[in-house]
Amino acid sequence: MYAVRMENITKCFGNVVANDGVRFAALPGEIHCLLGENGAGKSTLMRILFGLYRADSGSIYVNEQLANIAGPRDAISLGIGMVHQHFMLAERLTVAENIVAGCEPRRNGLLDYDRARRQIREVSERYGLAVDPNAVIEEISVGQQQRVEIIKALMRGARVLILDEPTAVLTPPEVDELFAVMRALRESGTTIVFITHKLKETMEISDRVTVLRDGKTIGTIDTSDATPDSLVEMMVGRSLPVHDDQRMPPGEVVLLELKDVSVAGRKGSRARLDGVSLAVRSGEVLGIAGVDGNGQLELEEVVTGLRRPSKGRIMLIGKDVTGLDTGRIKDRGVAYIPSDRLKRGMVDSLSLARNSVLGVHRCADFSRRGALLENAVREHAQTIVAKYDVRAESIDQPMGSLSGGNQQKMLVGRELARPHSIVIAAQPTRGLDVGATHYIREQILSSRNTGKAVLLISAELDEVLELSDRIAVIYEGRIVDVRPASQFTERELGLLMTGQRNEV
Amino acid sequence: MGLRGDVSRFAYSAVAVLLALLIGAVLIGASGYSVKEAYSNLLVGAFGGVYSLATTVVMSTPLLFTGLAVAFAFQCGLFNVGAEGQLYVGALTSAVVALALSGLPPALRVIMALAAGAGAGAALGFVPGYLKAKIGAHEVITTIMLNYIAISLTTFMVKAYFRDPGPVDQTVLLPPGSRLPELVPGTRVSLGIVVGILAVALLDRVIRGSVLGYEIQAVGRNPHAAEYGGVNVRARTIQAMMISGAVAGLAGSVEAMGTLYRFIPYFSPGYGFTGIAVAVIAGQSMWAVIPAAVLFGALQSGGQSMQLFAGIPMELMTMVQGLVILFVAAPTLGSMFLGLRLRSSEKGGGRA
Amino acid sequence: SGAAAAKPRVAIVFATGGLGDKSFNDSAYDGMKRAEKELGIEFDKVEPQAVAEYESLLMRFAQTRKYDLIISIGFDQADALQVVSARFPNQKFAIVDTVVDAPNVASYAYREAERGFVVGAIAGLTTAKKGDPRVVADKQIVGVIGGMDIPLIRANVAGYIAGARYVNPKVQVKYAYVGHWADPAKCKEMANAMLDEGVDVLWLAAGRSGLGGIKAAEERNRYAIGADSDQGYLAPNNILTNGMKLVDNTVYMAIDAVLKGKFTPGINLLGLSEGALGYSKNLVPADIIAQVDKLAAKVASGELEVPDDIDKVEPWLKALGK
Amino acid sequence: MSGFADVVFNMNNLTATIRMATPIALAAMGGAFSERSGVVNIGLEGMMLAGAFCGVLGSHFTGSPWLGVLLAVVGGGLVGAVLAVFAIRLKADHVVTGVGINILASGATTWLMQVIWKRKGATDLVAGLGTWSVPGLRDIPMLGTVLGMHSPLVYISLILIVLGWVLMFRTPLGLRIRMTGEHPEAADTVGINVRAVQYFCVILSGCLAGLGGAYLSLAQLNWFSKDMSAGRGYMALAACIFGGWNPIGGLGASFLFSFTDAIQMRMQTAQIPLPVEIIQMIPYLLTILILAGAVVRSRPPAALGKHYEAGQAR
Ligand SMILES: Nc1ncnc2c1ncn2[C@@H]1O[C@H](COP(=O)(O)OP(=O)(O)OP(=O)(O)O)[C@@H](O)[C@H]1O
Ligand SMILES: Nc1ncnc2c1ncn2[C@@H]1O[C@H](COP(=O)(O)OP(=O)(O)OP(=O)(O)O)[C@@H](O)[C@H]1O
Ligand SMILES: [Mg+2]
Ligand SMILES: [Mg+2]
Repeated sequence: MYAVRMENITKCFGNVVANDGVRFAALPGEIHCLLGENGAGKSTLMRILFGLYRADSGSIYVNEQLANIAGPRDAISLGIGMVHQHFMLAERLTVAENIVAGCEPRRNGLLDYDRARRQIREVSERYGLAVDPNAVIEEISVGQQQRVEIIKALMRGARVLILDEPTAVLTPPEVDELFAVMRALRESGTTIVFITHKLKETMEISDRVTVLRDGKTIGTIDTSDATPDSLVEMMVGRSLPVHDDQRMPPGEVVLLELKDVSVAGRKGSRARLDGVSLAVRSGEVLGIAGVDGNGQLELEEVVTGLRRPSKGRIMLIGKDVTGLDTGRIKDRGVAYIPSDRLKRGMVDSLSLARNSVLGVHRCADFSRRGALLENAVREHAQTIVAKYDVRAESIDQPMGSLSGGNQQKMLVGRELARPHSIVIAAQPTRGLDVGATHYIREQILSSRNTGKAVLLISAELDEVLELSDRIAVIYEGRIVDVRPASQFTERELGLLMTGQRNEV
Repeated sequence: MGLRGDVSRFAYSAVAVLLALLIGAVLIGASGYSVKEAYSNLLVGAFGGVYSLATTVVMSTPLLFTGLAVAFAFQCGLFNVGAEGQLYVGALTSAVVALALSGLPPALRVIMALAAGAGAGAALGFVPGYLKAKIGAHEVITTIMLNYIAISLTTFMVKAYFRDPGPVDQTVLLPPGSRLPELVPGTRVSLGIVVGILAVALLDRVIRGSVLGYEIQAVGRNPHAAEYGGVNVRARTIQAMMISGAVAGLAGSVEAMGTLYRFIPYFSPGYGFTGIAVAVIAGQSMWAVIPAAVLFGALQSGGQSMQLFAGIPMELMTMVQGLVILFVAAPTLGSMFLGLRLRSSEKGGGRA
Repeated sequence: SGAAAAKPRVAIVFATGGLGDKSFNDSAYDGMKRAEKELGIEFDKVEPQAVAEYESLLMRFAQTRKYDLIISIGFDQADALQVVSARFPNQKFAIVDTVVDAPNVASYAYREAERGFVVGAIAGLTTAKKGDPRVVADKQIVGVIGGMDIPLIRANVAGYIAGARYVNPKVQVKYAYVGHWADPAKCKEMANAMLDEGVDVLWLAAGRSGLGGIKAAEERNRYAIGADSDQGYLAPNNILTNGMKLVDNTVYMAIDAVLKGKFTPGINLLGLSEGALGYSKNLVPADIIAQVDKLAAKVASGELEVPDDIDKVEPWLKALGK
Repeated sequence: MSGFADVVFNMNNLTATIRMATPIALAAMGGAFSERSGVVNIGLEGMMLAGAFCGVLGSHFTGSPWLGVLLAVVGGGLVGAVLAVFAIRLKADHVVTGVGINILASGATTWLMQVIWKRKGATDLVAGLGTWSVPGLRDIPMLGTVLGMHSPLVYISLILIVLGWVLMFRTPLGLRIRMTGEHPEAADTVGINVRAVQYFCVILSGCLAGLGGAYLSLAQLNWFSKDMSAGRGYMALAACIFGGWNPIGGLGASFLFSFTDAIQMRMQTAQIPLPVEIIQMIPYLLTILILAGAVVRSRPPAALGKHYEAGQAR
C-alpha cells in the first residue's frame, strides 16, 4: 500500500511537455528521493500533487483512495504538505504571520499573536530551526527564509511532506539538523518526498529513489542498490568527467581588495560586516565559507556597489571604487553572479535575448547612438544558449518561463561573457543539477586559469573546498580566519563557521 | 508579444465591444427607443462619410496622445494619472507661444509652439517623477494633486496674463498661421493626427529598439535587476515620466492649436482619464494605442449622431460607453466567446 | 418630403453642463417645450460633453438642411458657431448668452449685473430687518457663492454687491467660489463657512452646487436666494427670492421670431427692461418689494447703470455719493 | 497677519473637516481593503455615486433614511461585485474596469433618476438623517462644538474605521487579506481561498464607498444630484495610498485633505485678497509638500493589480 501514488501524469505548458506519463509512488514512512536534471519535471510533478497545477491527464491516489486535488486546500486536508523551491513567503509580513496564515490561533475572534509566537518557538526549538518570529521576511537571509518554509510545513502536521530542494541553501550543519528532523519524521510514519541535486545527500538519507528525465520516469530503485555514478547515469544518460584539476599558481597582482569594510546594522543591532579586510589576486579563487546570514549578503552587496559600506574602502585593480554604483563597478571589469537571481539577476518578463545583454547593453557591441542593435543582441543570446546548454524553446520566450537551472546557466553565461578581470560569484550553483553544477564550476575554474580574480561566496562547503585556492571563514560579520584551502579540514571549517573558534 | 498576440487581442476586444453593444441594445430597447435607429446612427455617425470619419479622427486625436502618454509611463511601471493636468499646461503654453511668435514664419511658429507644449508637459511630469525617484512618493497621489493644480494654475494664468478682452476668460483666437494646418478642409482634421502617429512611431522605436527604452522597461519590470544591470533607476524614472508628460502636453497643444484655436479654461472633458483606458486596452504595444483611441473617438462621434438623430439621451449613451470600456477590459470574455484560451503570457506586466 | 413640411423644425445644442442643471440648460429646454406646445414645432436636442464637440454637432445639424432654426446655448459656443454659420449662410442660427457677429445669427445676451443688482438690493434691505429670526441681529453681512470665477458669474456678483451697498451702505458683502458646478456637499460647507461669519442672506449662483448652500441656510434658518429659476420649493421658509434668468422666454422669443418671419440677425441685449431678467417675490416683504421695484425701474430705464465688474463697484458707489 | 491666523485657527474649520472627511475616509478604507487584497480600485468614485443614489432611493420608497443607508451599502456592494467579477473572475484589467464602472455609474444613476423622479439634475427631497447631539462629547469645553454635533453617520464611520483597522491587522481574516495581496500564491499554498478573500474585500470596499455616498446624499444633503460625488472617490484613492493602505492612515489623510480644503474655503470667505484659483490650489499644493517631506514611505501590496492564476488550468 502506497501513501501516495501518481499514475500516468501528463502536464504540458504550451508546447513544453513537463510531465509525460509519469509514474511515482511513495511508501508510508519512507524518505523518497526525486532526482532529475534541471527541467526534468520534478517540481511540476510535486506541484500537481500539492494541487497547484492540475494534470492534463493521470490520476492520484492517497492511501490508495483516488483523490481529486483541485487546490492546495484539498492537498492540505489530505495530509500533504510542501516546501517550495521558490519560497512562498509574503516578503513584507513577519515570520510569524507567514507561518500561521491559514491556520491562525485565535482568541476572542482575534489573531492570537502570542500563541502564534509560542507555537513557532516550540517547533523551531524541537527541530533546531532557529528563527525570529517577529522578523520581517524581506530582512532575513535566504537560509532563514528556507527555515521558515520548513516550519510552515511542519506546523501543519503533514503526513506526506514534499521538500523541493530544501538543502540548496543550507550549510552542512544545518543539513545534518534537517536530516535529523527528517529521520524523526520518518520514525513517526511521515512520508517524505525529497528533491535534491546532491547525490551525497541522496545516498545518505533516502530509502528509495525515483529518477525523472525529460519529463518521463526512468525508474525507481532502492538506495541501497544505487551508487552516485549509477544515479548520474540514470539522470543524464551518461557519466560525467571529473574536473581537469591542473591548477596554475595564483598571480601576484591584487585585483580586488577590501580594507577594513564595515556595514552598520539596523538601529542598535550589531554591525552586519565588521572590519573585513580581504585581497584577491589574479588567478586565484578566494572562497568565503560561512553559515548563511553571517554577512555574506552584505559582503556581496558591498563589493558590487549595491550597498555603501559604513566604513572602509573597496579597491578594484588598485583604484578606489567605494561608493560607485553597480553599473560603474561592473564597467570596471567585474562579472557578478548574484545570489538572488530572481530578484536581481534578471527581468523575468523580458525575453532571453533582452536579458542576455542586461548590464552590457550600453557597450558598442550592442548599441549604437542610443539604439539597440537587435541582431547583435540576438546573436549574443544564441551564443550563450548554445555554449551553456540552456534548455529553451527560443530566445524570445520570457526569462521567467525557464527552469531555475536554466535561468542560472543563462545568467552565468551572460556574466562570464562580459569583459572582466574579476568574478564575484555568489551561490553560483544553488539549485543546479549535477551536470550544470559541474559545468559552471568548470567555467569558474577556467576563468581563474585565465588570470581572473574570483571571489566565491557559497554556502556549500563542498563547493568552497573544491574550487578555492584560499578560504576565508566569515562569522557574525567578521573574517575569523583566512588560509590556503589545503590547510583546512572540513571539520575545522565547520567549527569555525559556527563560531567555535577555540576548539579548532 | 508580437503581432499575433496583438491581432488576437483585437479579436477579443471586438467581441467585447459587440457584447457591450448587445447589452446597450437591451437598455435602449427597454427605454423605448429604436435599437435599429440608434445603432445605425452610431455606425453612420462614426464612419459613414467624410465628415463622420473626420469627426471620429478629431475625437480620437487627443485620446491618441493621452493614451500614448499613459502607455509609455506603464512601460516604466509608472501610473500616470496626471495626463489631464499635463494636457492643460501643454495647451496653454502652446497657445501662448503660438501667439507670441506671430512674427515668425508659420511652420517655425507651429513647431516651436508644439515643442513648448511638450516641454511644459514634460516639466509637469518631472515633478511626480522626481518625487517618486528621490523620495518614493507614490505617483498616483502626486499626479492627482497636480491635475487640480495645473487646471487652477492655467485658469489663473489666462485670467491674469493672457486674457482675450472679450466677455469670456480665454486667450485670443490664434491667427491662421499659428494654427495646425487643416488636412481635410472644413473638418478640423489637423496635422495633429500626423504628429500623433509620428509620436507613436517614435515611442515604439524608443521602447523596442533603444537603450533608453530597454532600460525603462527593465526599471518597470524589475528595478532591482535594472539597478544590478547598471541602469540609473532614478534617472530613468524621471525621464519616463517626463516623456509621458511631454506626450500628454502635446495632446493639449494639438487640441489648442488644431481644434479650438485658443486656450479655454476647463476645455477638456477628461481626455487624460480616458487616456488611461485607451492605454490599458492597448496593452504593451505602442501601435495598439491608435486603434484603441479610435474606438473611443468613434463611440464619441457616433454617439453624436445617436443623440442628434435617434434622440437617444446622453445618459443612455454614457451607459453604453461605460459598458464598452468594462467589457473591453475583460479580454477573457472575448476569448470565452471565441472558444479560445488566452495564454497567460502577460504575467508580471509591471504595473503599479 | 413634401408632406413632412407640415411642422417647423428647430435644433438646439445645449451647453456642456447638460440638462438637469436647474438653471441655464433646463430653462432653455423649458422654452423649447413651450414652443413645441404653443407654436407647434418639432425639435431635436443634443447635450455635448466637450467644447471640442460643438462644431461637429452644429455642423451635423446644419448639414441636414432641414431645420428652420438652430440654437446654440452658452457663451462657449461662439467660436464654433462663427465657423459653422459662415459655412451655411442660408441656415438661420440663434445663440444665447453671447454675441456672434454674422448675418445669419441672432445673438441674445444678458446684462447679468442687473439681476445681481435687484437680489443684492433685496439682500441689503433684508439683513437690516429687525425681529426676523432668520436675520442675525446687529450684524449686516450678506454673501454670494458662485460656481466658478468666470465673467458671467463675476458680473452677477458685482451687481449683487452694488445692489446691497446701494440700498444699505452699512452692509458688508462676502463672496466666494465653489470651483465646481455640481458639488452640492462642498457648496454646503462653503455656505456654512459664510454663515459662521454672520452672513444671513446668501445668494447661490452655483448651478447644482448651489442646492447645498440652500440646504445649509435652511438648516441654520437663515435666508437663501436661488438662481435662474424659482427654487422656492427647496426650502419654502428660507428662500427669500430668486435671481431669475428667463432663458426659456428668450428661446421661445427666438423661435417665435423665425416662425413669424421676423428673424433679425444682430445683437439683442436683454435685461430687466425686456423681462428677461428679474426676481421672484417668494418671502420678500411688501415694503422691500416696493423699494426694489422702484430701483428696478431706474435700471430698466437706463437711469442707473449697474457695474459689471467687482472692481468697478466701489468707484461706482463713490460716484453716486454713497 | 492676525487675519490669516483667524482663518487657520478657527474651531469651525475642525468641525467642517470632520464633516468633509467622513465620506472620503470611508471610501479610502474601502480602497485599503480592496487593494490590500490585490485589486486596484479606481471605481470608488462610481461606488460612492451608486451609494448616494441608492440611499436616496431607499429613503424615498420606505420613508426611512436608515433603510436608505442600508440600501446604499447594498448598492455600493453590488457595484463592488461588478468590479470583483470583472477583475477577479474575468481577469479584466483592474484600472480600466474601474474607469468603466465610474462612467457606467454616472450614466445609470442619472438615467434611473429620470425614470423614477422624471428629473435630470437632482431628485426630490427625501427624509435625511439629521444630526445627533452626543451628551458626553457635546459638553467638553472648546471641543464640544467640534465633536458633539454631527450626523450619526460620522460617529458610526469613526467606529467602523477603528473596527476596520482591527479587522485588517488583528484578525485571522485580516492576515489572510494582507497575505493575498502580497503573495497570492503563498496564500493559496497555505489553503487560503484567494478568490473568496478578494471577492470579500472588493465587495466590502463597495459597501464602504456606498456608505460614504449615503453620507453625502442623506447626511450632508437629503437628495441625490447628478455626479454629486464630484471626484471624492479619486481623493479617497489618494487618501488610501497616502495613508499607507491602512484605514486609520486613510482617515488621517482624509482629515488632512479636508482640513486644507476648509482653510481654503475660509480664506475665500475672509476675502483674503488672492486670486481664487491660487487659494483653491492650496490643499493640493500642501498635500504634495507634505508628501515630499514625509518620512513614511509606503509601498503598495506586492501583487496589486496582478491577476492570480493558480496553475494554468484551474
Ligand atoms: N509555469 C510554467 N509555465 C511554462 N513552463 C513551465 C512552467 N513551469 C515549468 N515549466 C517547464 O516545465 C519543465 C519542467 O519544469 P520543472 O520546474 O518541473 O523542472 P524541475 O525538474 O523542477 O527543474 P529544477 O531542478 O531546475 O527545479 C521545464 O521545461 C520548465 O521550463
Ligand atoms: N535636480 C534635477 N533637476 C532637473 N532635472 C533633473 C534633476 N535630476 C535629474 N533630472 C533629470 O533626470 C535625468 C537623469 O539625470 P541623472 O544625471 O541622474 O542621470 P544620469 O546619471 O546622467 O543617467 P545616465 O548616466 O545613465 O545617462 C536628466 O536627464 C534630467 O532631465
Ligand atoms: Mg524544480
Ligand atoms: Mg549623470
